[in-house]
Amino acid sequence: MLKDIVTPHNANVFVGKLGDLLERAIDKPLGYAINWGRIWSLWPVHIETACCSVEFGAASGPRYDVERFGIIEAFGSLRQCDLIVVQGTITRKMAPRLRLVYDQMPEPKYVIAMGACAITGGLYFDSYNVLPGIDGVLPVDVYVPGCPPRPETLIQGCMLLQEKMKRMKARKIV
Amino acid sequence: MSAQLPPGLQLEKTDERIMTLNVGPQHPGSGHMRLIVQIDGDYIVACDPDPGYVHRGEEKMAEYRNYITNIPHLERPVIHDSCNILYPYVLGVEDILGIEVPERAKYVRVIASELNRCVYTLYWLAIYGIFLGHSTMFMWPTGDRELFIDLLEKMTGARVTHAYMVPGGVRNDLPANFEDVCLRQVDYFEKRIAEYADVFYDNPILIARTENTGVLSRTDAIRLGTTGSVLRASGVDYDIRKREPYDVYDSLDFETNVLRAGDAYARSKIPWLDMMESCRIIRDALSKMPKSGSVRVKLKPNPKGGEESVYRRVESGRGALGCHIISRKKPEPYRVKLSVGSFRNLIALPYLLKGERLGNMPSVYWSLNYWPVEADR
Amino acid sequence: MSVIAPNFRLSGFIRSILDNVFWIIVLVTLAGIPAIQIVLFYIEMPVIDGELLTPFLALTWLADPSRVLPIVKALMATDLFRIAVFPGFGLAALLAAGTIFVERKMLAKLQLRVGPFYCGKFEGILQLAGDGLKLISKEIIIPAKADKPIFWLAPVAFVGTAAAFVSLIPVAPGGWVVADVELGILAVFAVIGFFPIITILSAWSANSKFPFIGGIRALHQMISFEIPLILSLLGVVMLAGTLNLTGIVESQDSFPWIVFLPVGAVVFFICILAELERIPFDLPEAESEIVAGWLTEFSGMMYGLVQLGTYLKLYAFAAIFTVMFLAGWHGPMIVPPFPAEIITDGIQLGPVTATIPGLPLFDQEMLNGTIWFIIKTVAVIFFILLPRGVFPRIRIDMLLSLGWYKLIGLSFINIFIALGLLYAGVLGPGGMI
Amino acid sequence: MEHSQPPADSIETPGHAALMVKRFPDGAILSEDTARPQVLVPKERILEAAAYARELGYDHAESVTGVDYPDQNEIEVVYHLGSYTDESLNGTVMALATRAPREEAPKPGHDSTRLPSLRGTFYSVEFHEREIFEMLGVYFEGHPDNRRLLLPEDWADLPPLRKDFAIKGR
Repeated sequence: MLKDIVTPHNANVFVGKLGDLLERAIDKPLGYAINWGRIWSLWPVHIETACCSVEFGAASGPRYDVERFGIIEAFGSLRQCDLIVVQGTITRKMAPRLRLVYDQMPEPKYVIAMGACAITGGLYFDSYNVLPGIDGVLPVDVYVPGCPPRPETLIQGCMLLQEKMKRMKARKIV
Repeated sequence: MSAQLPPGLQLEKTDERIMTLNVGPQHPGSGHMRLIVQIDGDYIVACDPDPGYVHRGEEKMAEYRNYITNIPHLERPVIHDSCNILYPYVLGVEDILGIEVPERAKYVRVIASELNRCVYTLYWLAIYGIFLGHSTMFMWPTGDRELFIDLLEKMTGARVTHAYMVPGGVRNDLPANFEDVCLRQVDYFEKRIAEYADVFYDNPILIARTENTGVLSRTDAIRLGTTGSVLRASGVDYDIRKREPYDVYDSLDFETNVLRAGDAYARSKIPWLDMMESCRIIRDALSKMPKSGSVRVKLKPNPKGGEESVYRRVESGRGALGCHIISRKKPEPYRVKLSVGSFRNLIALPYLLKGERLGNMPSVYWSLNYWPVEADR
Repeated sequence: MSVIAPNFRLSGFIRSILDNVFWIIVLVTLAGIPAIQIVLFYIEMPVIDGELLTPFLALTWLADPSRVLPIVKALMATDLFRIAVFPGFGLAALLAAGTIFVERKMLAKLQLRVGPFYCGKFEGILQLAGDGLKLISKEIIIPAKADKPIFWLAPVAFVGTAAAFVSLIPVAPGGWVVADVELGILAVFAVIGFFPIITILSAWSANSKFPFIGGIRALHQMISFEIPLILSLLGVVMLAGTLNLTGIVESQDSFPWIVFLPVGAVVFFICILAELERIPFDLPEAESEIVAGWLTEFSGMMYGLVQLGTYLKLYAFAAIFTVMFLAGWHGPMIVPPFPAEIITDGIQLGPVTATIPGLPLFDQEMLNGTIWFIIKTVAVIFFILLPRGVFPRIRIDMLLSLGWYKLIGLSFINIFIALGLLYAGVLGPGGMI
Repeated sequence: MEHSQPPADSIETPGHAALMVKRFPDGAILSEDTARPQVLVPKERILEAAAYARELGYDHAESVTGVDYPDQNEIEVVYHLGSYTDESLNGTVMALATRAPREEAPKPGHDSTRLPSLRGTFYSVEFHEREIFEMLGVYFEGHPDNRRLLLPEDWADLPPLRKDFAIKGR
């Protein structure tokens, strides 16, 4: 009788239940704290893809200063980054590299498509070397329209991303 | 056979002393291009630039659009120098269509292009600062750049992509009391630009680091066909604004800056000196400008050109910018070729980096006044 | 700010905390009380004021907080407190956290910006907490073909070494130091010697090109700057006549050594900048040349640990500068002596009596010494941070020639000055002053 | 054409286009404008013509344009030559054009669309000629690396600047 109850399968179920219990106890406040930390510490990858990088540079300048929101400009290695801002046109030559950069970033990671070219191809909708938007390459979180977007627009995009992150589950802890 | 393979697919050399580094396209010191750098210890033995990450086919697309709708397209390669990159195209189209531009429009064009040159140069300087690890020098020019962007926004209505130059003049007249605001900003900026010397150009570490690195001699500068600040830092006094004055540059009072050293420091100093000259030009043009008058000649809709081939050039922030337009009696140009300063200066990069230290790579690369998006077109 | 997510409420947060409290109570009843009984049965409890510490005694804390003082005092005398809290890790981590915040704000002000602003209600004061929480929860990527054990070990060893460095520093008079080593300076040099090894190990184990170049650069830089670093301190050691750090501080009771050995202080300061990889000597992490140098492959909390270690190291070096040249905790008395009645009766303002429970734990000299030590250390940290906004990065050949030719020569000059003072009988053991 | 006039002393120089054609009689003058002379030279003699242009004072190539003429079944390559050293050539840019045969089904590098490279005479054409090779499929004989420059590594279509390469939706 006891042998029937104590089986590896049941032990697994028991451990799983315990895990659920612990998760239920810890997930909410810890998840709140971790989400809060992620919101205020978006470090963008240093990758420029086209001319919107000019306005991205201006956004980290003194007048717009995205560091107020915890976004550091020009961060070194992509292994420590969370945010990839696709700054404009993605050409056929750049697309595989962009995906490679995305794949090398640690979870959790977020994507902002900045500028008309990154969203739909923009002015270059009929060019032979430009992708019509980056949806086929990366999963985009926030679209920031404009050609190029003003820095204010980019900041608003970042704030929208923060709003989105608040509602995300923080449990994806690796 | 290996010479026929594209750069990314070539087999690496098996020499164990040589290490191949891929600098870019994701690299804090590369921008939108890739440099395949081979190093032996700390020395660069070979460098193969691999541009084209922003090649968008502007020239092909220009063949499908008429002379006017090409304007917003052709400014996209250098959005922060958009007036200057449109300038040769607009001059060429005026040649083809045979338009005479009103006097006031010429002055307005000069002012817009000089303001835009400052915008471009300040952004370039900011990136040069960050490439040398000097974060203050990123922030200060980025902040001061907003002054000129404000002025241009007043003039044109757009922050960076102005599309202000059109065949026959400029798109709209100056706003009211523009002269006062412009003079005030320029006065402030001239005070401010002197402070850059304190923190950047007179900085002993900067001087020690960039002097005598990447030296381009006068003969080599001519042989490689470099242009703009690279050429003038090597001692060749060649500025298209002086040598082939377009619009009203021959009536304005300014100097060209020439340095003889030809190293990265001289190349970085020339644009800074040019900005001061730009301030002079703006002030002079504002005083000589006719106070009223038309700024735009009305064009026929969908104008057609004759059968001719025009090559016009201006001095942009990165040097000579030539535009070769071939027209074949159609509303669309048959062929538009932009011969851009960045692309011409790129040829000097493998030549200069050979034998340099790895630490000099960012400073030499960016001192060439290279904007990858423009070079790729 | 919360426009889109209305269901995101503080009340939910509080409810989840209450949820947790409930679970804690359940767990404590089920597991905690049996554990306490086992402890009471089998483990000998400490004797405080002639009384055995029993649960009854412990529960009297609730009734009379002043009874807790002897226990806290007993705790403060233990090694654990010293290692974890006051002269050791706690103080250092607190100062390091403050350093990071001040660095970002100061740099921003220098660059006409605002800096971190919205994180935390006041001036982005919680920015560091945000960064830390994010780094903890981030994925850790180990490169393929990396040497995994060494790659894992390197950040931990880095923080461990930095903490070992911190433990050697005397903070206040009366033996407030974790490890009062007789040959303190030699111990410091021995600990510093570990950093290049850890750096090159992590760089090599990552099996990647940019970390490798960064590691080699760090090795060059640290080794070539350790020699002037050691030599520049020799003058102080000669004049103080002891290798013990506490002894060196005590030898400066009338004047700091920087008065007589300014050359050594300058050399030591430059060597600190190089050892810490601060701008203008941040070659091993040079962003625009080699991505992030030897930190390129670190992700998540491994990077966080390295950063923590770096700032602990920064505090430790600044503290060593204070100890060697700025007379450590010596300074004019700024803390008034505590009157006995305040300690026993508390402050009486009309009908209200306020007791200050913390006061009896400290004595006056210790408090005064700590304040002076922290003021001086913070000043040194400020000067270490300042070049970041002013200088561009130096090049490796300039760096090596600076280390090998100029600084070693200057530190020998410093030694000669010290020797001259010693033999002239002005200073040193048995000197005039 | 409304070009700004070069300084007075350079006007005395006989038109460089005329000089060129005098030297190479099988060439053709496209424009005799003093500021922008344009000459067309057959591809067999382009090297000599470039050397002669160098003697005339032109020391660098500013721009190299490739133009496709499918109706004439030819591809034209225009070298815009300028001078930094010669003061009298201040505002002058000579366009030296040559033409290569064009193939309907191009195999870049392996067909008859070939031209001699001017890199030996004007070093600055190196990257320009690489660009023309990928954009129009003109193989430059004597060029040290006829490699791809701007297009993606896996580009297998027609060279994009040919007129029969149609872009999306046009």
